[in-house]
Amino acid sequence: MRAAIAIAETNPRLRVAVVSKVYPMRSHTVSAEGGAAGVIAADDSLDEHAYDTISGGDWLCDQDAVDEFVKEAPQELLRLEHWGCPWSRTPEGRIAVRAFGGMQKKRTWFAADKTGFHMLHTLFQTSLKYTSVVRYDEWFVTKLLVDDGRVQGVVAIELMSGKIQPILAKAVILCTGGCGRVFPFTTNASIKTGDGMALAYAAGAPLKDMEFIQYHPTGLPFTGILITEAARAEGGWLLNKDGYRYLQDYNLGTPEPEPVLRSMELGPRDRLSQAFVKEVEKGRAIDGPYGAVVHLDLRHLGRQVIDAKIPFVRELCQKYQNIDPVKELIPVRPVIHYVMGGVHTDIDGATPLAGLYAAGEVACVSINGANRLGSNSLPELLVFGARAGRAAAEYASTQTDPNSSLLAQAEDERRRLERDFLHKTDGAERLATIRTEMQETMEQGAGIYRSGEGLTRAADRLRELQERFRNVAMQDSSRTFNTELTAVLELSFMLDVAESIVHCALRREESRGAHQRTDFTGRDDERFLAHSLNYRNSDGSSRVEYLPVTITRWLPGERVYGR
Amino acid sequence: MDDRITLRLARYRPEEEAEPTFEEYEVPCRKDWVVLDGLNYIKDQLDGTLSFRWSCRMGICGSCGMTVNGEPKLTCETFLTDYAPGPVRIEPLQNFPVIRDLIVEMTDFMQKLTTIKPWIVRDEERPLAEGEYRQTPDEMSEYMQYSMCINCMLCYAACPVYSLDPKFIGPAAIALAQRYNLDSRDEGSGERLDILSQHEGIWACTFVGECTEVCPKDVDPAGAIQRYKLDAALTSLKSFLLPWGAR
Amino acid sequence: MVKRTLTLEPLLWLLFSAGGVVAALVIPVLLLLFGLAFPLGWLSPPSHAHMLAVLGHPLSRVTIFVSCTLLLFHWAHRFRYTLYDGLQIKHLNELIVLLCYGGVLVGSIAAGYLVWQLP
Amino acid sequence: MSERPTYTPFHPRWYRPPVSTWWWLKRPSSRAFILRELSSIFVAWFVVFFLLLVAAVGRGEAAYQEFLRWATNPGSVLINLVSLLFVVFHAVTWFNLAPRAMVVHIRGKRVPGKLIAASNYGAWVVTSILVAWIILAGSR
Ligand SMILES: Cc1cc2nc3c(=O)[nH]c(=O)nc-3n(C[C@H](O)[C@H](O)[C@H](O)COP(=O)(O)OP(=O)(O)OC[C@H]3O[C@@H](n4cnc5c(N)ncnc54)[C@H](O)[C@@H]3O)c2cc1C
Ligand code: SF4
Ligand code: F3S
Ligand code: FES
Repeated sequence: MRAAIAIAETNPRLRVAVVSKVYPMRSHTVSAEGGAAGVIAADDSLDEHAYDTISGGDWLCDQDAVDEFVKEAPQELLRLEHWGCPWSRTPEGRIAVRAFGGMQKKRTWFAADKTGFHMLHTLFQTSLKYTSVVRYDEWFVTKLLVDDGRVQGVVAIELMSGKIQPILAKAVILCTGGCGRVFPFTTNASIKTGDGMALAYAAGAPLKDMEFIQYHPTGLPFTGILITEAARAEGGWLLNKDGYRYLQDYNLGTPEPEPVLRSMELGPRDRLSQAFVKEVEKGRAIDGPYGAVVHLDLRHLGRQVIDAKIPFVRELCQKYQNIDPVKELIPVRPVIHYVMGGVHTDIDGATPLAGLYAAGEVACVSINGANRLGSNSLPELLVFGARAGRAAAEYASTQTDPNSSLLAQAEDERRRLERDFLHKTDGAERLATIRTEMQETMEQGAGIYRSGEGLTRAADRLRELQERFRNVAMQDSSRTFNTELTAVLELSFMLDVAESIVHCALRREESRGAHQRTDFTGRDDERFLAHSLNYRNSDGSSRVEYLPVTITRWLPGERVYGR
Repeated sequence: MDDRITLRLARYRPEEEAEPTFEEYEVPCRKDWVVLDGLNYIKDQLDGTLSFRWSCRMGICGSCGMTVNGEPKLTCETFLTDYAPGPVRIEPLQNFPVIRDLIVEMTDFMQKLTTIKPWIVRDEERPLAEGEYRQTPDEMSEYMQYSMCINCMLCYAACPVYSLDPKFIGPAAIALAQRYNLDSRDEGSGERLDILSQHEGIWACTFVGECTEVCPKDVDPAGAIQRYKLDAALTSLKSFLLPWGAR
Repeated sequence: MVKRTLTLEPLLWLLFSAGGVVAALVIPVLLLLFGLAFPLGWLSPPSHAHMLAVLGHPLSRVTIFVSCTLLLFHWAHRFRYTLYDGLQIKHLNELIVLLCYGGVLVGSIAAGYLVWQLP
Repeated sequence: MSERPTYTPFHPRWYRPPVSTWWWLKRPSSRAFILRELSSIFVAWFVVFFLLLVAAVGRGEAAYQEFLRWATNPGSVLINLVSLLFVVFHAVTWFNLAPRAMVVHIRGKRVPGKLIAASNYGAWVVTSILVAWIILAGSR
């Protein structure tokens, strides 16, 4: 959405098509709770934000990108304020900021604990103002059209009617979000199936740093609903079975009654999730009906703080877990939350493939490195969405109209979809079974801790699942809102993305940020201070290359928290 | 733990039938399963052709609204056990055309939403360099409630006026107009009033109050509309009495 | 500047609301007294002279006239929408409007005449 | 100018369920709504009844006594009883809903809805007592 507005503002004569498989205000950004980071407080500085981001990302961030990011983030957040976003305020009416995991200063802008919701609705509603933005709501993109070495449009299914149609364009920006759904237990919505990554990969653009998958330390068991980091920022504690704040055993500082920045519960997400696994191994977690959990304790905050600062947390607990955090402990466990990697782009959102841009979670500009800090993702969407929009607008203004040979390509794609899925009568594999097996494979092989052996096994299983996918059975041949068709396409995207994750993880023989190998426990800056780039070869196999990290000011150091 | 419950689902396959029919499925009824889990179980295990919308399954994206035993509900926060021993009747949202099975057509709302100008209208935009607009928490609380709308359409499904007259702009759109009207940063209330004071706008609402009843986010559209009526009536009274006055 | 479309709807709604307030505030007690308490002998009714004095006071005359008119507006507005919604007969709009607001007119004139002729 | 964002012009066969005339019987809350709307009829009846009273008073002692006698017939008592119930229902819903339409600020602070409703009820009691007192002052 941010990109679309940027284009409309840069060049009102360009026509913008916003294609989304759900109504835009249903996109997953709507779920983001905690907040968006941008330097505004008087005692804060851009350098500190940059440093936190880089060290949080275990020095895998491109520092030029981070610099640009921290500089533009407050601007973008402010622009959103001018568009009406209801940021929470101080009593004097200025923007209020809160603490967030891994940040040394309070710099996270928030709109109670529905930040993403308010941001998305503000963006969406503001975009209605621009007449040059044409929306294709509930259109599902199945393929990028590439001709002459540049991307010139997409093929999409209009879900309501089942029409399969090309949408030609001088430039395409992917903003399709993450791929949490390749794992069984995730905070991500059902729409986050890595479509954009798979589309770009299939079209020949490389995927970057796919092995870095973030677990969020506090998800509700079973549903995977996220309890925002803000709950800890406001002073929540993590307790094990003995009611002990176990994080103090993992080099994360000493317990204080008040929350201390970059310490204990406000440490970075990768460390907290890893501590959980160790705690389970020591047998100090609590057994629940859906596996081991620890407790999040908010009781000491009192009803007033909870209702004023994190009302949504209370609402979610009451609605989905039948628990009132004012009086009770909340069972939580780590849950797949975010993918740091994505389509490789430069600082303007451009991919190596001409005409293709990407922004948001689907992209990897590389500001998140090996571990994203909470509340950096929302401003990332804004900053790089806007940049990609501007860059794409400029590019598009210089291009000629898409050539007609693309129509033949689109026609092929339509035939493929009809032959392989819509009119398919044979096939024996159940769609849901393959999906479940893929998710289990990923959790076992590419979870919080990984090993070469486990990853190899996972890679084999995925290969096998790809084979079985060919034999999937289709029951629904209707054209009208065929959700089985979208589910099967999403599964095919997810299988590709899953393979990419496993391949990259297998190659990276070190432990860094969210990628922890039991067989290579240390960080290896000699060999792996580099981004992995996963390409698809013309024969369909995949190849991983490495690209050095851009380092401008901060040399890699040790990540220290709690001191 | 593994009790079972029967779901009676409205099915509509536009290519084959002229009217919806009902089909029954039996699904596990677990303590922490919501209606949506039941539907997904059917789609994954029993019948892949069943179509419905969902996404976040945490009550924030607004896509999973359906009619459960006659009441409009978000199915991701409606527990199966509350309906035990069943059967549970699940239909698409009322008052909308049905596209297929449990999916309704809602472009009507999307168009209405655009007409009420749900964005900040300023005579003069403030440059970014001048920083934020000041807005105290009290000023903010004026409109906050109305900004919580997730566009789930439950209120439209519940509103009798909308069912009788689809031209009625409807609760959520009016509440959103109010959200911007009451925002101290906005200067567009005059423009919006012209749209909303048409007959299909606020005056068509008879304050049934159902919309507020069913709203999962406590937006209170009924209150918003009432408030709007009062403001609008006074404004137009003023301009009636002093036609040459302001504007 | 945009010209404000002038409709009667806001005015009617204000009259309806005012009538609603009057209805809520005074009808219950009056009905209780004249409709039930006096006829059923719970209380003894006031003398004619007193009633004449109460009703004949210039202030009461105005109040009664205004109240009756507002009440009728309240009725007309609600009844009109009840007919629209309950019976789905919006297409008879003209007839309904005639019936409702005609009723208001007749009723107000009657009320005006009656308070006027009070000795 | 380019056209407004348009939606797909393609219309598959949609199904629009008909609305029954008796929709308001289906749900308890809509039944309550219809009852509230119907109270308006009784408001109208009250106006008629009250004007009859005024007319009777205007025509003199005899007519007034005649009116009082007429009011004791069971039909009129019944109508008045029903009317009373409806109007009280109207009053209660009206007062409860009022705070939603009226937002009152006193010194920049928003007055809580409960307080507004309470003051409405207060006003109700006061007017009722006042009216009753004026009328009953003359009863023997
Ligand atoms: C529960 C939760 C809480 C979070 N909290 C925070 C937080 O506090 N702070 C923070 O900074 N970050 C947070 N995040 C992360 C952040 O919300 C996400 O990274 C971000 O919203 C991703 O946005 P996006 O625009 O890239 O993608 P999305 O918002 O997911 O949008 C993707 C869009 O692409 C469309 N699309 C996808 N595939 C296709 C296709 N094949 N065809 C057509 N359209 C398609 C979708 O319909 C959708 O509109 C949170 C995430 C979650 C899950
Ligand atoms: S007002 Fe409430 S019921 Fe209506 S769409 Fe918004 S959230 Fe849903
Ligand atoms: S239900 Fe409908 S009539 Fe008005 S109060 Fe709500 S919009
Ligand atoms: S699935 Fe998002 S609101 Fe229910």
